[in-house]
Amino acid sequence: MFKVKVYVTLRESVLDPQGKAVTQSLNSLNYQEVTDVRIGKYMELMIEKSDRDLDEVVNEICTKLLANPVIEDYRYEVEECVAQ
Amino acid sequence: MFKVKVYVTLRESVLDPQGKAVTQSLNSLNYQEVTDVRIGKYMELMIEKSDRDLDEVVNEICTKLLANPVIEDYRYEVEECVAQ
Amino acid sequence: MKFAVIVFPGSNCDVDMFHAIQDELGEEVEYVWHDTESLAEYDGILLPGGFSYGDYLRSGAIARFSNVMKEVVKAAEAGKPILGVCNGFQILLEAGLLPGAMRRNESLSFICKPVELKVETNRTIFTAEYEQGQTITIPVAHGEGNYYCDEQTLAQLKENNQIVFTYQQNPNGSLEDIAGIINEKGNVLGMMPHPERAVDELLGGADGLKLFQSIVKTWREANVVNA
Amino acid sequence: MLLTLEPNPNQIKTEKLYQQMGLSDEEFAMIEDIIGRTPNYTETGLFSVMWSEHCSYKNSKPVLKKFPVTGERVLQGPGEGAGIVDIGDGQAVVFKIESHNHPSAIEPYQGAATGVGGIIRDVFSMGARPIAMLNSLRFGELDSARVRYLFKEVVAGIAGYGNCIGIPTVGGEVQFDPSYDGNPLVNAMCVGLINHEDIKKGQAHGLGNTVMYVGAKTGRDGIHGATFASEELTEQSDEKRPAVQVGDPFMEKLLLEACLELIHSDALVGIQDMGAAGLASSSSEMASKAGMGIEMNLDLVPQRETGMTAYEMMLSESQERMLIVVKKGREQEINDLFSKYDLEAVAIGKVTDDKQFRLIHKGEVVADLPVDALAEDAPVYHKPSKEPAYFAEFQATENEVPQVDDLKDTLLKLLSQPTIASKEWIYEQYDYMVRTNTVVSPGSDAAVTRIRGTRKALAMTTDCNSRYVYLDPETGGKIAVAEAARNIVCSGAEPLAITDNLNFGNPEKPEVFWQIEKAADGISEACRVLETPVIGGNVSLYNETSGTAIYPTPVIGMVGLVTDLDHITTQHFKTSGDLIYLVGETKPEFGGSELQKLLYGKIFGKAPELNIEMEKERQGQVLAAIRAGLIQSAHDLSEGGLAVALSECLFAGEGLGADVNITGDSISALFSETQSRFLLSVKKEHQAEFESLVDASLIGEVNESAALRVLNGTVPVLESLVDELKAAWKGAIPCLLKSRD
Ligand SMILES: Nc1ncnc2c1ncn2[C@@H]1O[C@H](COP(=O)(O)OP(=O)(O)O)[C@@H](O)[C@H]1O
Ligand SMILES: [Mg+2]
Repeated sequence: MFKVKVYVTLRESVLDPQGKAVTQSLNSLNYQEVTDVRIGKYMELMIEKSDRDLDEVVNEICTKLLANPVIEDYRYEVEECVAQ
Repeated sequence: MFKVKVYVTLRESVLDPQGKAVTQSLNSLNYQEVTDVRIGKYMELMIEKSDRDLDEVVNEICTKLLANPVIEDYRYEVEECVAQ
Repeated sequence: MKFAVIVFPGSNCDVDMFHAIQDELGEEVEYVWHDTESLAEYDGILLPGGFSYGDYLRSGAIARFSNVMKEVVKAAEAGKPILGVCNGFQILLEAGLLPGAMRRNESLSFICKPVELKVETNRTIFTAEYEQGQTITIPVAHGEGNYYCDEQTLAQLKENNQIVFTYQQNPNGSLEDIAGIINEKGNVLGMMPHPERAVDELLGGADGLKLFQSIVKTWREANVVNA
Repeated sequence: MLLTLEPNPNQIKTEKLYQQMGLSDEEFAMIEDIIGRTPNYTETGLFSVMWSEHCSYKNSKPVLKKFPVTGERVLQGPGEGAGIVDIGDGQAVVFKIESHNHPSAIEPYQGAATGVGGIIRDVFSMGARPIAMLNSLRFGELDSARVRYLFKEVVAGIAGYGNCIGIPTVGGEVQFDPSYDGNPLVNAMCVGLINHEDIKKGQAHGLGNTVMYVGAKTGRDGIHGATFASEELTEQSDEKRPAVQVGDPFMEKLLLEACLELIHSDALVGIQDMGAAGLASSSSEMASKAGMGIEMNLDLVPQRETGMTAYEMMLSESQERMLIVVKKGREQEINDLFSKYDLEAVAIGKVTDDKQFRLIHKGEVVADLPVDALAEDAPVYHKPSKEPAYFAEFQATENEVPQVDDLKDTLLKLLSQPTIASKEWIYEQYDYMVRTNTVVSPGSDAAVTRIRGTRKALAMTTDCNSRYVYLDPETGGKIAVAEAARNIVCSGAEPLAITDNLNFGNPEKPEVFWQIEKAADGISEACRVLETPVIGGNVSLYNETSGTAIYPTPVIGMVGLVTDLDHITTQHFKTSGDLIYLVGETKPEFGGSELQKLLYGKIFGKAPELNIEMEKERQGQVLAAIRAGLIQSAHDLSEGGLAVALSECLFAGEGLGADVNITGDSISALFSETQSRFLLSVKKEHQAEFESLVDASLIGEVNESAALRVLNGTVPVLESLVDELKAAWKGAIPCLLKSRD
């Protein structure tokens, strides 16, 4: 069993209205030291061992479903889980 | 300047409709090896050095604004950025 | 002319679309469930608004893989008129039938209200009945209608007159006030505003009706002998 | 891993563990008496939720008895998921209101969202198609960051759920007052449409019939939500975290469509949603109402988490679940129907004839109780009631007219009070148009939804001015009903019936209980006179923070019938030249008024008087004139009085203005909140006919001046451009929300 951690973030060039809103509220809450916030998604996938190559599967899943390549980038990390 | 990476995830026992929908969709797309998906938020905060203790600031920000402890957990990592 | 209203499990403007066609336009229309194997018997395909599969991840992201979308792609290739409204538009983008992507509204909240649109071109099968440059009022109702595409795509859209509707007062942050775009071939239109909600004066206006009338008229001219 | 070392019956008794579950010593003794032994852990849990205020109404039952609940058109009164009223042609309207106050105080988005989800299930579990939603909200003042957060998230939560499922949110109300600071109110109302033959009940009839479970899997969420909702909010409330659930509107949409298909199957015997106290209450109530027993095997319950105990499964308040009873042998058919929607119907038990409630888990009987003991035999308390000291004091005050110098400035200030200001910021987040039947959108007095294929329409509203109720609960209760009816009449409809949501403080305080009783008296009297029976409702008590109760807030949800689309009327002035009439005389009544609050920062004195017979007569006249086609616009006078009402009538028309004449004391004439008044506009050609039908005074004329000009006799007392008024009114809420964060 693998735990795959996927990070989906908006591309640099794409404006992040949510991040901007959070930055503003933090500043008005007196956290002026926060200069920028970018908000993305964090996903944990539990994937069973199969015949298919894990990286291939994860990349497919990410480009097909988890991220929209027009506006988003993704990266991931794999952890192998030991059966309990 | 610090880059603080915050991960906000739904507490274990809390229903994750988003994760459930993605799991189902992946299974029907023939990725049966994916047994579970949990979806949370990933945020990158740029924080300037200040008099306040960084951990204190980040914890405050997280509990006040970025996560609702009633249903969510958070954790974070700090990276120090070298000025360009 | 016979229309199909595609119904995904979370569609919720399917009924509105159906009644707009049947009661106000007076054409034949059927609901078509998302697992259908063929759209061959329909002359026009309508992808209604709603939350196709809950849309928690990204609007339209999951719907794009449904059975019916393979058929929609075929219909698009065959040149049939295809209209995606709101969630329908989002699905067309995710499916790659139209270029670009949707982001959350700039306000970060859902927005529902009538808005003024400019008809940027009436040289499409969807807008032939409008005047060029006409201002029409059609409601929007969405949380993710903030259209985005890269510069190159935008240049192409402009070059080919693919921008069909723009907002007079941008409600969502959409690039270049874009409210609706068409594919290069001219038979697939995606738009965030809901023309099917503007077909009856009782409900506040009927500016959307001409869009449907345009489709029927151009279809008749092309397909019915002695039209 | 939670090892389930549940306390044994003896420990529960000697260590008084039942107290932590909300049962009193006396109640525990009663239980022992009824079942003839000491209950085990699961059984104690079942009693604790079923006997909570939320499920049993043990404190409010004596009060609810006062309500008139019958009427010629009532097809279903209180007692089922929602009430039902006949609207002719074999059709009926189904509606109910419900609160989700405590969850919303802690997790506002999900609290509000799941409140919406719950009330929708109540309506479609009757077999009705939900056609509209409304809500009634109360918050503290928007100058607190916490309140702004609660307000924004609650609105987003209501929008998030309702928009996704595709039921238009067509109306509601919101009031801001410090008494709701730590305890916001979130009441949601759902209205549905049904054909008489499709009406379904939550009853488990027929020995041997199969009990099936459909919808989301059961998790540990919301365990003890029902008891939680029946306790005061304290500093420790955060500890009871799992009491907040996350909603899945997409799942609910699937359930909704599947259940509405299911009701046409003759295999269906009974259906009920799993709301408060989940599986425990739905299953025991269905069996008890049918005079039957029920047996369920909990191993078969679809579970989201591992290692759940019987106690946890029975008490879980996971959302989007339904319990259905189907004819034995027809299970496959039912399953096929649900599988079209990717749902699974799972047989988990059967109907028995021994009136026992029996649960089996891992091969053992874990509960075996008389089902009526759970569902019917909760104690009923007649709480002591005492008139609070403030009441006599307020009653003794003379009505006084507050003094202001600048009338225009006062009007501008009133228009920017968030309680009066435009609610566009809220309703623009709601999809109020989906299903394309909304004829009158939010922003007029009552919302109106047409019934496709007929000339009929339904008008609906929620109302309650809790300031009046606080000053004088009986009068305030009456006013709430009267105001709701006034709104319905103004839209061109005849009031049909109400649903009510009694939001009060801790009923164990005699002064609070007195408020509940008096408000119920007032509501009952108004409902009797106006012939709008109470067909259902909800009670939310213990709305207090740190010992202070909210203003008593009995929210009224009312539905009316428009018999012909041509009668639909809105509040806005339509054309230049129309005559403006005021129905009802004005007295200097400022107790609980917006002006009093503005000037003194608090409220005191007497609530405005209400003569309910006169109210009825005037409503009758106004409706008759509307039906005769004589009315261009109709608006009721409420918060802020005539000046605010006049301004609101002008806000929709481009360039319209009005010249108006008042008499007597200008401040009273413009700002008093005397009840039973209407502002109507009438075409000149209808003047004579109108005046023969309605007792009204001609006070002015609509014109194209784009200004509101008021003369007292010959003296100009107020003049303002409509745009200036509108800017204050429209900008207030967005401005309050933006300025500080
Ligand atoms: N304030 C009230 N006025 C009239 N009827 C009420 C009131 N409160 C509750 N009821 C009725 O009592 C019954 C049980 O209500 P409730 O417990 O809210 O339903 P549910 O079990 O679906 O949550 C319903 O029929 C409801 O209409
Ligand atoms: Mg309920």
